[in-house]
Amino acid sequence: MPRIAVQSETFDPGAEIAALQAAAPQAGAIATFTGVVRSDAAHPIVAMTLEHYPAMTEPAIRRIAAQAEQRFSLLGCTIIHRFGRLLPGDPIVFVATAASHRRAALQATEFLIDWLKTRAPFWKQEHLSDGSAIWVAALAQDEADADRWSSLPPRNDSGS
Amino acid sequence: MPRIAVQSETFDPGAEIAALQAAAPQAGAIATFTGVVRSDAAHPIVAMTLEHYPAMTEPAIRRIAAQAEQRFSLLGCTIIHRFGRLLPGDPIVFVATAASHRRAALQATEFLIDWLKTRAPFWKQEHLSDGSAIWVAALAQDEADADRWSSLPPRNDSGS
Amino acid sequence: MASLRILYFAWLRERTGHGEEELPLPEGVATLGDLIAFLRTRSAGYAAAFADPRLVRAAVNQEFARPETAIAAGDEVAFFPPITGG
Amino acid sequence: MASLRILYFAWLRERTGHGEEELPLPEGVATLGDLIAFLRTRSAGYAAAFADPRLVRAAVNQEFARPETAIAAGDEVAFFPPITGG
Repeated sequence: MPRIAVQSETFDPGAEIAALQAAAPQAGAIATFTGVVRSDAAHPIVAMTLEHYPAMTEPAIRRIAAQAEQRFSLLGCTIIHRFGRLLPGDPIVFVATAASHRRAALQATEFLIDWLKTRAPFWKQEHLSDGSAIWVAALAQDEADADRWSSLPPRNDSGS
Repeated sequence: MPRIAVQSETFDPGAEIAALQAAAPQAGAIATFTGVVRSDAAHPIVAMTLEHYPAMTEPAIRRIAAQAEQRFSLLGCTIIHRFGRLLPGDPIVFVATAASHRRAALQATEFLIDWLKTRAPFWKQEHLSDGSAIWVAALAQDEADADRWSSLPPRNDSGS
Repeated sequence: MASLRILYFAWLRERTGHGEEELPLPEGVATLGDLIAFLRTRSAGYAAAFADPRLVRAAVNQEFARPETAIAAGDEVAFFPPITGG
Repeated sequence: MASLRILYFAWLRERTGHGEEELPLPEGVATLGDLIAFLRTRSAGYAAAFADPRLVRAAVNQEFARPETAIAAGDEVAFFPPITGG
């Protein structure tokens, strides 16, 4: 049973890893991905607001998590996605997967974050230092990254 | 500067993620992998002992970490590998990478764990319930997984 | 449930001036494409929101939908830009 | 530093009965392959350790090495099974 959370509060990756491992004591491999709000000299922002579609978000994430659990034979999986106002350095999204072997955990994590980028109904608005705000445009590359999972067979695995 | 630790003590993935993020505040993506000692009904073990080659281990890991930082444009990287006696459920190995975008962090993590499986001088001995101990045989698949990195060009990335 | 519930997100919300609204199913509207054509006629803001259909995505009853997707009274229809999650 | 330092790991340590030893560079030994051939003659345990060369890996001065790798007095040579790290 995946753990899914859509929340404005922050989260603790370490506590999430420990909880996932406790829920999947047979796991030999745990992979995680944490997405963080970026601000750098080339593109400075003061904050970011994430808007989402509450009635759709959690059910859609729950469906893809169940699909990933089956496709990659996961022993467990955690997905957290934040909404609301976030600052540079704040974590936005977290994916963790537990599997018998490393390849399944790593591939499932990549599959899930690719999906979240393009299919989880969130929209990012960046707040700039001059007080303006711009909606982030979607990247064609992200769409392509998500699409490649529908044509690729799962890779075989051995070892952990 | 990668953080490398070869130690008998356990480690805290959450604290390691926080330290990596603090050291790489520009990162938009942090990926991790944790390997855990497995024991299941099909292959029950009571403990595992990891032997290693101290004079070679840490320099070799340091070299591959530097190579990964350059190849995947990492903003930071942490590798921890334990030795000594471990119990089922204990973490053995930890890889964390920080990058601007998700693909670089995920690929670097996979590259590093594939390398550690086959090139970091560690040997696992499993202790069974009848008191016997067996040295784990290397998997041809692991060798192949490590080798594929020498022929693959790094994949291009955009988005985080 | 004789009406549509329509939700707008991100810059579609800003351009239409609505986060959500209830609307009787307009006469002659059987698909999402029909609904978009109707909405564009309502005001300059709606016309601006739907000016470039390549930038508009939609869901009907919380499932991604296409212009040919059928809609009926009682449905929840959402319009939004391409997703930028994760 | 006129001698070799030789290390044995995992089941090579168990079969040879040594974790490490110092050894004068044997006459006629110029490569790792020569050294293995020499070691196999030392005892039944050494012969067993090196019985199947496909299962033995080696490093010279902490770098992975092959049978044709040259060795000289002062080198640290390590023998071990294929790696099972991670």
